[in-house]
Amino acid sequence: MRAKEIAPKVYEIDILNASDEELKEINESMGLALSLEEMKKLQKFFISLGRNPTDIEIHAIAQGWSEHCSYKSSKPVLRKYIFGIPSKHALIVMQDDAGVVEFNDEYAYVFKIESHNHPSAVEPYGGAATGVGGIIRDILNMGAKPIALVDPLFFGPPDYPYENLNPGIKHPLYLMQGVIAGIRDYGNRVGIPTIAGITYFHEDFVNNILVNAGCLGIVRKDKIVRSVVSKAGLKFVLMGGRTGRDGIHGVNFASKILTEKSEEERQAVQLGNPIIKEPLIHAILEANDAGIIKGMKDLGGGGLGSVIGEMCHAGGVGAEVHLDKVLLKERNMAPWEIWVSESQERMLLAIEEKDIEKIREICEKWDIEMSVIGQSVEGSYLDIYWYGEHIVHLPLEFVTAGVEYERPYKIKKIEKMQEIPKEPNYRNVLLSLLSSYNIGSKEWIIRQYDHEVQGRTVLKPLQGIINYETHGDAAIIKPLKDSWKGLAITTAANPQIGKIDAYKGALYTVDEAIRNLVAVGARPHSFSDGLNFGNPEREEIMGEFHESCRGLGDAARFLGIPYVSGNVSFYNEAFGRNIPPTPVLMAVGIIDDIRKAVSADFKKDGNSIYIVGETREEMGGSEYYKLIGAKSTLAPEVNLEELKGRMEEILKAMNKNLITSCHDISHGGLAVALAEMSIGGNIGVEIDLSSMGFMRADFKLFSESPTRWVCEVKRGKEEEFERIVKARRIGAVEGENLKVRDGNRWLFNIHTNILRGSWRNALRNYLG
Amino acid sequence: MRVAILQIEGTNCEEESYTAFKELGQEVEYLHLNLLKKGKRNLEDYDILFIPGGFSAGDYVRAGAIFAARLKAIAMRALKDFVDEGKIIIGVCNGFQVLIELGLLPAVDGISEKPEAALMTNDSNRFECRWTYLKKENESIFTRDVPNIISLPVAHAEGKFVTEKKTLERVIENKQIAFKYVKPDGSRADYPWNPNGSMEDIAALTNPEGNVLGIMPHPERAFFPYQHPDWNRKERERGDGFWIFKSMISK
Amino acid sequence: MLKVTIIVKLKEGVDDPEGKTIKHSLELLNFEGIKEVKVAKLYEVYLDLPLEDGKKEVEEMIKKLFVNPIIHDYEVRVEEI
Amino acid sequence: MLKVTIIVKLKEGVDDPEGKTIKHSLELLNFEGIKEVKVAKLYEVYLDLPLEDGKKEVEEMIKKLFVNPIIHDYEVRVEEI
Ligand SMILES: Nc1ncnc2c1ncn2[C@@H]1O[C@H](COP(=O)(O)OP(=O)(O)O)[C@@H](O)[C@H]1O
Ligand SMILES: [Mg+2]
Repeated sequence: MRAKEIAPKVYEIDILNASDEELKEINESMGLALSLEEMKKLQKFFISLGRNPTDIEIHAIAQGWSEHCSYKSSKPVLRKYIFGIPSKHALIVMQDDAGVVEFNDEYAYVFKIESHNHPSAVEPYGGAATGVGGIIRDILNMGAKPIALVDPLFFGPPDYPYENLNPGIKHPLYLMQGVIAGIRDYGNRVGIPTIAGITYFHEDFVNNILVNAGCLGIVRKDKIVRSVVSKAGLKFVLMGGRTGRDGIHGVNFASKILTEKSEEERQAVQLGNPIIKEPLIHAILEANDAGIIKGMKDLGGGGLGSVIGEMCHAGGVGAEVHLDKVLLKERNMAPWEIWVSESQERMLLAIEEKDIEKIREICEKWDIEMSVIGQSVEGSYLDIYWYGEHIVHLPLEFVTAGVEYERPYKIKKIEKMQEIPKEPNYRNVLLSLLSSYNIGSKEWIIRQYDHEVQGRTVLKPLQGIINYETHGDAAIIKPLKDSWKGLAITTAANPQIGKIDAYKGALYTVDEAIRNLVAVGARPHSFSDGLNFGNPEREEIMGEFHESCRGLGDAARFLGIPYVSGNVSFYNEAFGRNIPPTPVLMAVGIIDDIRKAVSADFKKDGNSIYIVGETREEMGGSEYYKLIGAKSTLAPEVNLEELKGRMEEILKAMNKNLITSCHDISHGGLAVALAEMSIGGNIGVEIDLSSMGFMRADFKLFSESPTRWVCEVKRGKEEEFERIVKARRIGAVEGENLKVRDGNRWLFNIHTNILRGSWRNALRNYLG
Repeated sequence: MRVAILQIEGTNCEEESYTAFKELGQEVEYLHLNLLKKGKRNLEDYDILFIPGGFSAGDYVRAGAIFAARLKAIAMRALKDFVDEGKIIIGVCNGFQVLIELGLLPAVDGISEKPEAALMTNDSNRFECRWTYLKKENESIFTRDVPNIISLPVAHAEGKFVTEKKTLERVIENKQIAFKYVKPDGSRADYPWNPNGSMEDIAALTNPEGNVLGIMPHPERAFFPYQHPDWNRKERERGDGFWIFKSMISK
Repeated sequence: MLKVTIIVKLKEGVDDPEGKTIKHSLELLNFEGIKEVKVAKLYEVYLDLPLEDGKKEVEEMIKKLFVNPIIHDYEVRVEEI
Repeated sequence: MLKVTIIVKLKEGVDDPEGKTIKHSLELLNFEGIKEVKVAKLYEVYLDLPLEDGKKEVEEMIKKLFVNPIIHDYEVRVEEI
């Protein structure tokens, strides 16, 4: 690489005369993560300008073109399926850092889910904490107060043998404990309740864990801030943490495959500092209340470069930046490092000159550092200065518009087959399922997160009698003191069904999100999609991506529920293995009156038990088949008409206060749902499966067919319930045991304490 | 009454606490430590000092230690006067930790130079977010309107009250225990009913004079009935925490 | 320049839940022969002060911040570097 | 009986929010001349194993539980007591 120093720590790179080989070498040695095609495009551009670029110019462009920033592989697919689902409530959709949806006349809620997979695989504690920090900033920069967090997590099995680990790969238990500690210490310290999530274990995630984090905030509509600078003369104020070498090339790291060497990519792992973030949240909200923020964006992937570029480009103005004004953690940083650094806890505000004093005052009160680093200008150019030297002069369009690919894809053919196992010992199967790590109690995790802070959590993640609680389907937040209206929040994913059939897996995921929201009495309102996939340069992975997006799109469009924000994480590949397609949904529902919320624990002797929805012999991806080692590629099939129908019916019955508890049927099927409801209410039920029709009892009990719920209906209200909801009565609440028969044949009879014991031991066996 | 809710970086239950006093019609404001430090506000202008929960300064070193050290450096004199005048100080969770570190609690022989007790890591070694039952042990201005058994949530990693034997004896003798963790029927608690392994199941303490309270569970998170997890099983006019706030402000 | 090393331990007789948890985790990992695990915190403070002033200041720091005498013992070492 | 002392520190260049917060707090308490504060953890593991076995086991423990080489440096000392 030929380079010459033209200003302190700024080099002009000779690319005009570079051969393909040299272009590759430049890409390699500068760590740009661009393809040769892209390098050539870059070269052509500078040939047209008739000059060589500076190193910082090349970095700025590479950053803008990274998969992470430009969505170059995913955009065309997202546009086709995910974007543009019409909705009356959605206010800002897929434009800024988070989606904004109407809550009531005066307020809107803001939310998004995002991935932080690779950094967490390398450094679980810091990686996960940073993921949480990043998603909080996305909410904050819309001017919203963050009020809830969620954390869908995917690991290898906790009992995975150490000997089988690939070099450089850490054990699932180590990763899980680190990730959870990172989320706990960050979320708790900034005072935002973590109220829902997923903890899923499977061999498919041994080499490549998934750490997703979502955040929801609330904002008065007139206080929404856009990530746009639409006027010249506004000052850029950089506040919060200082800029350092941590996190340089994080976005490129996210778009690479994990290898043995990934351990060395420490620089790409940023570290969050909640004790800067917490006052930063206060300060930003105070400044927003004072009405002085004219545009704002957080510094996440891509650092200053993508923030200033995108904000100004979106608003049709140019930018002038003085990098020597940026407060640094360490001296001797080169300008390009400052420009692309992804150091945490930083926000960029666009402020009128006259308000600079005001923002200074606020920062002083909260002990936060800030500096003015530039301003918006007329025109469409990015100009960067370094101690007076002019080191970047580029059209913003070229830097931020990025590139797009229609990557080739191949959709896999599925051979349908299903083994039919011998009839099992029902008691043993149920207890084994309850104590399996994907079904058993997640209390060990949930209680380490402060899910009560802010006092808004009116339906908790753990539900039932105090210290006997079971898993709930969704948590409910009451965002405003003077309104009974609430937001239900849940997350859903099902990688095993997706692995069989990405399309059906996506439908199933939407179905599960809807089920969870409806189970607590909330009307599904909007989604954020976190799309975790393998290497998009492989046709079959791109095929999975297409199919997943098609499924997500079909389901949501049919139901009229928009995706308002989301995130794509590709390159979840390690040691030649790709993760299964794992679209994760963060779903939000509205409940008009939180006093009508329904929890999952059985309430009262004598109440009737109903099953809503159709049970079918489709065992593909089920926990039961996994337990007994039987094979099936019959993935559960979602019927969207049925989903919509049952949803409306249940919500109607809940509104009439007919239902005293409700739980969706998911992992482990009907038997597990009943057991969980008994555990939380510390009360038994007697069930007869015969009304479910003619089918093997193990399928009735353990099938994971979609669109199903168990409802407990108030004694005496059965008729009214049956008039509203299409359902079958299968039994009643009574005694202390879970008793199940199929007609005359008793299948099992287990005391709630024994159920609870098995269920609670699932993680305890590994964690103590 | 004029209530100050103290803040530094990392305190994060101030909004709920603010709401509680506001609902009861009190004059309440946030008071950032920096404002005290710069002399922009004075403690003597308030009747109640509320030290909220959270993770002051990240709870680094030890929960509450940094907050306490800074408060001591800035306002120890004023704090002493505040207590001596019989004004009210209440510390919740992290605030309780701060009061212990400051020597304002248990203060068996008056405010102590060095801490006389500690709130240390829970026996489970984990952060515990769960609901507890509390039994009122002694009457004070913080408990006069409070029913005998209430339930409040805890959310802490360091809440196990420990002290030396003789201090504990004095605490009991002085009737300083405000609340103990109990089982729902009021009987002696074991884990998880006592979520941290606290000596004598102590959940809340006052000073001997009864005008300083430290409490690990969060009354401000149970101010309204629907903040309770069992609101769909048990009807309440008010959240159980309401009564602690009510007690403090009734003359 | 002074390098101050402060080790803060739990007093003999004070329960150490973190140590216990680590012991348990190690046992779950099939390690053998573990009698006890104790955990302490180690702070390194770098001071640009003459030795005598530094020592005095460190005493103060320990008293004001690092140690709660009810549960902690500590060791401190001040060295010139 | 073996006494194993493991000190786990953050590597040079890795951010240490705790150390930074403590430094800032000490400054607010008017302590002077503080250049830097670092925080480390010290573990004492007592093992009932012969020296050689103990040493091998400790290496494993460090790898599996105590240290993430990406961000940590460590020191270890094994002594017979
Ligand atoms: N990592 C996590 N963080 C927070 N909550 C979690 C986490 N994992 C699971 N949960 C909670 O545990 C409960 C059960 O989760 P899960 O078994 O996935 O639900 P479902 O019964 O809908 O399949 C839910 O309330 C969920 O939010
Ligand atoms: Mg569910």
